[in-house]
Amino acid sequence: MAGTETISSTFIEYAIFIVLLPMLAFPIILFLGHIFNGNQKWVKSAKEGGLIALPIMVASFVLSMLLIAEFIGTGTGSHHIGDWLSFGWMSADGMTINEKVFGVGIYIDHVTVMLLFVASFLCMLINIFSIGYMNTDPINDNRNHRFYAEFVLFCSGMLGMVLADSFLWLFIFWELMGLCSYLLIGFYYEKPSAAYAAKKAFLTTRVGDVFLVIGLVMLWNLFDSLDYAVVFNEDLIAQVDPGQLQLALGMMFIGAVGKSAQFPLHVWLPDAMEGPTPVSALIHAATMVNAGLYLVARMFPFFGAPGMHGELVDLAFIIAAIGGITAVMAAAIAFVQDDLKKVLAYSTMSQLAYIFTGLGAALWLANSLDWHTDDKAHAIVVVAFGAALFHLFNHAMAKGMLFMASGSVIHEMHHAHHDMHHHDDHGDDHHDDHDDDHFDAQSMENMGGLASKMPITATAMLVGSASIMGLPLIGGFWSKEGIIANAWRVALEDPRFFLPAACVLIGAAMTGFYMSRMWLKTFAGKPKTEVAANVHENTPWIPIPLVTLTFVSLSSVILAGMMFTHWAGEPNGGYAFFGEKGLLKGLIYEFEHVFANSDAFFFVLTYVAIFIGAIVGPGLAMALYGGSLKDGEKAKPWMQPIINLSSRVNAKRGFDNSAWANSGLSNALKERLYFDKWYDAAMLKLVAGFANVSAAFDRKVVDGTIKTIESTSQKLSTQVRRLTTGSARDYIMMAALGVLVIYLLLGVMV
Amino acid sequence: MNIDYLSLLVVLPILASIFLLILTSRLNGFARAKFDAPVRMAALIISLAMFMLTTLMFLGQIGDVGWSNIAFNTFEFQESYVWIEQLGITWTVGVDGLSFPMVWLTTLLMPITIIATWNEKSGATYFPLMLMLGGALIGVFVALDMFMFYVFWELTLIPMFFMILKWGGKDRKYAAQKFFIYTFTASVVMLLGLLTMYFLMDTQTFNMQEMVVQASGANANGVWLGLEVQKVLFIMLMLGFLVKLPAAPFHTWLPDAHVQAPTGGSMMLAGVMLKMGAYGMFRLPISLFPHALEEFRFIVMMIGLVSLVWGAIVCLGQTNLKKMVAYSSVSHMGVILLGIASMQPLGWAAALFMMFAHGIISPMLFAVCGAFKHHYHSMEIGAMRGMAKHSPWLATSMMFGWMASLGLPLLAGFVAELMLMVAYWHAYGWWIIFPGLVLAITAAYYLWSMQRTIFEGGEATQPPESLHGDPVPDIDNSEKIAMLLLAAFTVLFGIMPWIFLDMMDMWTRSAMAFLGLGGA
Amino acid sequence: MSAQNGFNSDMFEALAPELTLFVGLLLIMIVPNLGNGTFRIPGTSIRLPWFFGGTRYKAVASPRLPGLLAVLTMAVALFQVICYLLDASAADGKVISSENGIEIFKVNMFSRIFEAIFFAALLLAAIASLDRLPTGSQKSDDIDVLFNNRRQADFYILMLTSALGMSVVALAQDMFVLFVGLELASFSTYVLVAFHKETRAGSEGGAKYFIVGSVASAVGLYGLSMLYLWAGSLQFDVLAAKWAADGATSLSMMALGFVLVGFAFKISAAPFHFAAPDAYSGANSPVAGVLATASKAMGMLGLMRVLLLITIPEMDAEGSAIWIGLLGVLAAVTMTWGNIAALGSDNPKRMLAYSSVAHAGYMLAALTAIGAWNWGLVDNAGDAMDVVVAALIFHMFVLVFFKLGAFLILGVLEMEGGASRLSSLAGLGKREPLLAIAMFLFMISLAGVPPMAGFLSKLLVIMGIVEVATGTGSLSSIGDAHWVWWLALLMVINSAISMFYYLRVGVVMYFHEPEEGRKGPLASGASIRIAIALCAIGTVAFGLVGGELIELCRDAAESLR
Amino acid sequence: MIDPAWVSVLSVILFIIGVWGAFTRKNAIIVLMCLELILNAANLQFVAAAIQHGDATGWVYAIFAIAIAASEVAIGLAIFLAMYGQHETISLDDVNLLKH
Repeated sequence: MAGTETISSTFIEYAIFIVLLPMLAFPIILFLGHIFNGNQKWVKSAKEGGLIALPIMVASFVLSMLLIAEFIGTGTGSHHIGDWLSFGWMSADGMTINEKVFGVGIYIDHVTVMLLFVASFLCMLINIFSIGYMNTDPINDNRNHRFYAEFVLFCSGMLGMVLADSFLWLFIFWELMGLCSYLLIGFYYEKPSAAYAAKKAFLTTRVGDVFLVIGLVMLWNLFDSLDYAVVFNEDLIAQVDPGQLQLALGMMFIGAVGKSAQFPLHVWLPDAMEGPTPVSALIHAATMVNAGLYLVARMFPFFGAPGMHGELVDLAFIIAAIGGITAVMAAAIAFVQDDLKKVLAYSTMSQLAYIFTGLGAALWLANSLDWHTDDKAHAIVVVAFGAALFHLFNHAMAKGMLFMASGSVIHEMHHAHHDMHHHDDHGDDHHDDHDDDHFDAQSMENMGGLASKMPITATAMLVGSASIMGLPLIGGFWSKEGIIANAWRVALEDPRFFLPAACVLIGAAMTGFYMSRMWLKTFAGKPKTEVAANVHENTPWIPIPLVTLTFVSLSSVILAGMMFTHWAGEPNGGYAFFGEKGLLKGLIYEFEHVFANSDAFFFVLTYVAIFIGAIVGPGLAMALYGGSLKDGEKAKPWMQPIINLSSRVNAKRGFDNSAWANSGLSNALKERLYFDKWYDAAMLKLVAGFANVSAAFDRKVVDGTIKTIESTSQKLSTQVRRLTTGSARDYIMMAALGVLVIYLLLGVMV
Repeated sequence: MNIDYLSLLVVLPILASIFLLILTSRLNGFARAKFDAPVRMAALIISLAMFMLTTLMFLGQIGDVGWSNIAFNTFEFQESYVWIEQLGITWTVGVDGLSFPMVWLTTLLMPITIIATWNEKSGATYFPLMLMLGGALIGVFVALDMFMFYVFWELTLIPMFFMILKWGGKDRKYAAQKFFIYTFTASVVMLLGLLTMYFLMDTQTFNMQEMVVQASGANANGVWLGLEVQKVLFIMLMLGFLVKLPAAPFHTWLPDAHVQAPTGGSMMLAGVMLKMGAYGMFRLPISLFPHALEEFRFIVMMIGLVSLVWGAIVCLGQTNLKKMVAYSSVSHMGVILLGIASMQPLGWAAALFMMFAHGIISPMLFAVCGAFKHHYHSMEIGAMRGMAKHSPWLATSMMFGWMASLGLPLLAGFVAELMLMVAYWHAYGWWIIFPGLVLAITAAYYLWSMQRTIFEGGEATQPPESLHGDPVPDIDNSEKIAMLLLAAFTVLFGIMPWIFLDMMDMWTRSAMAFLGLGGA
Repeated sequence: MSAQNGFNSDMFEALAPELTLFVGLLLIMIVPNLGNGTFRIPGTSIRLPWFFGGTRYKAVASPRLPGLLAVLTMAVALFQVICYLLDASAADGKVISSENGIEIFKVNMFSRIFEAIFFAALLLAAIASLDRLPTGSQKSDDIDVLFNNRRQADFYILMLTSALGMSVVALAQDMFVLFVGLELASFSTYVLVAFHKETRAGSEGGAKYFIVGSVASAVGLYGLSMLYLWAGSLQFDVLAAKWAADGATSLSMMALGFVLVGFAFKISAAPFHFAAPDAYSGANSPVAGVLATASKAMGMLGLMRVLLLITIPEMDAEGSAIWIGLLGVLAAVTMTWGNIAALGSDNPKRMLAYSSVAHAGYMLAALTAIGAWNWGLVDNAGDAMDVVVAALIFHMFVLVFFKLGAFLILGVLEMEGGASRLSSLAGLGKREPLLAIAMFLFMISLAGVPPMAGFLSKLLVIMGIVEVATGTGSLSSIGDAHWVWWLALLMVINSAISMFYYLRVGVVMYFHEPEEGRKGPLASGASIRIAIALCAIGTVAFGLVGGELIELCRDAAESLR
Repeated sequence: MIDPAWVSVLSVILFIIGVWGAFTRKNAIIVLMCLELILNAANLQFVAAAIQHGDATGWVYAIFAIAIAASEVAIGLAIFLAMYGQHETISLDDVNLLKH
């Protein structure tokens, strides 16, 4: 896109406060928490900082919305706040020294706007959820202020990353998020598993970050700047070496792989569930993992520049292929997980992989189609890019909701368990007491039949799952279809893309299966434990975000009708909401486009995808895990048919999958395909081993050399002093020898 | 009235320290202990006064200097007195963009170190030594006379030697000697180089400013003193500075010195003393022998790279907290060499800023180590777990320090690392993999150590046996103040690096131009 | 420069310090013996009081008296020398010759500044010794007290005679006169070393020092006789003229070699140094300190006279001195040997003895550089020579303070019961902080750490060597510098090695716990502490503001030529 | 009158005997005697040279040297006596308490 005009605006001037408010709230909450810790007023009225964080997040959200409202449809804008670093740079010929600058500023375009909404909206909702979730759990007493402080810092990191006007500041906030994820995952620091998970998350993403830095440095070297306004300049892009650029972007992509938990740097994400559930929601939906996607989406102008035409397809393929591999792998692992949150974690991984595939396809298209002049190609590129971004949006909303819902389930399970334990104090069943100590509130094996007891949660979970699965018309359906279609579109042109294309198609079925499995195991069937039978849904605050997000997910169809994909994908931002067609026409256009595609291939493809994603996958899950509720209990009317259907499928088509469940493949999946094991082994055996050897080498050889010199000279000293025998005769003899030497030397001189 | 502030900064603490030492040296036992508190207070007041002085100088309240416009080889607050006339030795002081940040840093660290080690035993001797160390360090940075430079260079050893010897750990005897002998050995070789250079000059002078003028005049049209001579002298001078830095393979004195040194000693050692090496490199060999630097740039780079990578890997193999931090210093100092070898103003500025940033961050690391040792009576990683629960302040400080050291953005260290990476890629391309690798390794060892100290320690693990069942203490107020101050400055210079970076940048830019260096 | 023949008042004026010494010597011999003794006129029973012998007068019976007299004498002599130095200029000089024109003494800045070194060292040692020897009750008929009193007198008499001998060496213009002075000083020191003959170590050290020293000086005398055979005179200027005319002949070279041996023993250059550690550890500490400073300066003075006045090539002549290679090797071996040997030595006195050997090596290195002074025929060759000689003089001057000071500290410990192990020093930092600080200052000064005088002296020596080695100042590589540059390198490396054992003393003082039975402050001894304080002040002061002294040394060096 | 050169030769022989004796003999007294030999060799040399050069100072030197030798013997004997008193031997090899 050619140049960025700076649009004078009111709100962009204040946009910095979207970031600064939560950032400043961090020390304030920490400080107040330190002072008032344990104070009843602090606990009750301020919710240990939760009610300080909330207005801040609301303010951020409101500011964001004002900014968004102003920028929707008006293209891009930037606001340079100032120079951060200015430094001398020697020209290549060594003759002159130029001044270069790293600046600070705000940059707004369609991608920013979308991510800004996702982040600020979800952060606000999660904040509300946290007040319900964190403050009612006694384990968090007296340390919730730490949670809220780190939470706001995390949010400010994400918001800052989105708003940054250069890759440098993107990276800076990116790292800030890394820190906060570390702190929050390790929130229960006393648990060794949490400590381990926190370290793992930080380290794994750090590996990616290293490459990101290298990529940024390479990029800087190509453009002498990291400002979007400069590096997105098509004239400048045309002048750089495509090979170099591809390498730089590839390096940056590795950073994204780490942050978004893609193969092979995905290992940290499931373990990150060690943090409190709001943190999981935050990491998986609102912030952290989206950062990687955002980074790749930010690369679009490079791929789309005419000067790079056809030069960067390899990288586009790699992005898509990584996505494809991860999509299938994560989905497969999700098959066998019993932990509610772990299923969601792998689901996140898998869905992010979809988005990567979609982005890869979009980037491929942008790079190889002549879309600047050809309108049809333009539309294809825009829709492809938009579809990926739309899936990001849908996934974020759905996954945020799912995590909060799962949090709700876990929370209530916990409470139920706690209550029972408490009431049974005078009972005589000591055996149960013992078992209860090891009660796992997150395991789906302990749940079942919760649909009737937790209607709001179950509904939210249902809608979220449907959105993730891409059930027609709900949430992710629109975007997922687009991603699959675009992957295949590219595959027709570039045979390498058959890999990711096939992966995402298979992945659709797998998604259908594991999401259905999760819902059914949790909410359908009979309660598997006493605890599950006694669950109630009565924690305040929690339903607010659940309900909100349910509606957001359900209203995805409206967004689709508002041409979200076109708007989000249009790089020049000229495509306004309602701008072209209006809602109704837009809806019709979308429906037509999806369900009645004029191209036969895509027509078939759509229905294949719908079939396997909405029928095969869920069907299998129902056959295995379906079941009716406990007698006399009824779920809400919109859930009851599903439960009934599942029990019927289960009764008719149920089969014994124990052979599968005990197979080597299943075990491998339970072991997460041994990645963690291998990585740990590599760290422990190879790296730590090498480090220990090095430390020993440093001590024994490097330092030892010095010590040897010292001890040798001590020995030498003893030898030399031994010549002083104590006998005067020897002294005279030595002197006589000395005389001889003197004469010898004098003789030599003469 | 014209006051020579720089000389004051040097002479005041040294004289005060000698006065206090002699005052209390006749006292024994109990009578001496009574002097601890007043002496400590006196030391604090003097160091705070010095800090005020340098800060006012920086703010323009004293002297009204345009700090970010000081060109290479021009000096502010320059004063000169004849010292030993017969040898042409003068007492000449002055500061520029290279030395002023270090002077300021020294005056900043002195009160902080005194506060952090407020309860150090035998304070009547300890705090005067701290003052003497500070004065000598400032002397190194402000000296513009080669002789004076060398005198203060060596003078810094003496207080530090005693600090390690008297207040150090179990193996302090060995460490103190090693520290002294290593540095001394390197510096005498450097001295011979300096003297040889002195006699090869056309107009013999000990004045560094005149030396640079002379050298650059000759270097512009050819090679001052001839390339072969320049190379030999470059090596001799660099040897002294590399050992001080320290660079591999001369680094092994550092872990010993650090592990055994008392907290205050470690803080000053890591904070300022190591920087003397880097400072010296810029002030002498680089300013005088740019041609030799160009010849040796790859070797300098390799030494830096080996220090960087090797230091980091060895860190990973340490079980002793302080040793780990010490090796991390080795690793970070390698960055400075990489910056120098990049031959970019940016790289040099990165090196300078690294000196400065590490000068703020590493004292915090050592303050944390000191507090760890002080409270848990052990330095082993894993001896104390769950610090977050038992000693939240210490845990927070530790995490902050560790994060700052591993280069977290918006903290001072990041700026230097970022700038370095940019310059380094430009100069050496794919070698950047190694510094990149080190970023990851650094994170690995810091996180690994935090996992075993801050985290864990639930009900299953108990406080360390060394506490004999006493309740686990948190750091005391003086330590808290010191940590807070260091953290605040780390954040300040992370967010607003330009405060000192501007003058460093100006220095490196004009230095590059002045020395006629350039070309990738 | 004025010549002076025969005895007259001018000569007395010129030799005032020496006469002071002589008078002092007589006083020490007479005054303690004043008493109510009578003289019986032979053949009669008339006894005339002659105030000598018998029961000593109370006023003179004090055992301290000889010491105080010696100190006074030495102080006056030193004062006279310093007055001369401050008044005179390099051009001044007074030759005292016999009536047939043979020059005997020459009084100029060069000789006077060496006298200042000798007197300063001996004065400090004398002050330090005031409390050392047992001073019992004042009862004059007690035979032991009387004996001790006598021994007091003997000790200081020997000190004064050695001072006298040394000044003769400094003044001598004739090789034989120089030799006589040397022997006078040597004999005194032999006896001083063996002064504690009641101890095994004292007698043994004295015997060894005597036997090796006298063999060396006998060989030196033989060298002189050969020199005389060659030249027909032992006057320096005659010898120099003969050397310039004939160049080196086998006879003269042979003679030169023997003469060198005599002096090499005095400065304890390897391999003639073996007796030195034994002597130092046998002798009491102030005496050992004198051996390591004044006696060594005397040897160095002789070497400089021989090598620089007789055998040095003219300024405009090609080539280096004939002995440059010899001295270079000797210097390298001596400094390295001394340092290596000192490295593992556990006896602080022996350690200091070996360090003194190393210092001899440094000085020899400087002398070596002078041999190359006209290298490259540079304009400033004369300057270069002056600079190196001045550096040497400065070095020997300040060495008095910190080397003697170190020995004196050991002397304090000796009074407590021995200082033969490093551990005797243990805990000094706690027991006597000021003494420990002083010792530490002496040690780092010996090692050459600024801002101590030892640093400045080492710096001057290295500067001198480097100045000679770099010659005209334009080299295409360091390899083109004169090879004495490498001696400078060896010297700095040796400094680094030496750091190890000097530092160990500091470590022992501040780190280790005191030995059994050594608790609390040391035995009192005000005078030795005063001497130590003077040494410490000198060590620091000349390091910080040595400029005036350097100026003086320069003038002295100039007056040598 | 004999050629002074022969005196020199004698002096050299005496010198060699003296030096040889000084480092081969253990007995301190004998070493002292060898020392005297060396000094006497020097005296002879002085005298011979004085004759050769026709210069009287050589004689003076010789007389001085004799005086020196005498005092040297006196001092030496005194010191050896003291040594014998402590060590009960005058063998130079056996007096080796101080070494290394």
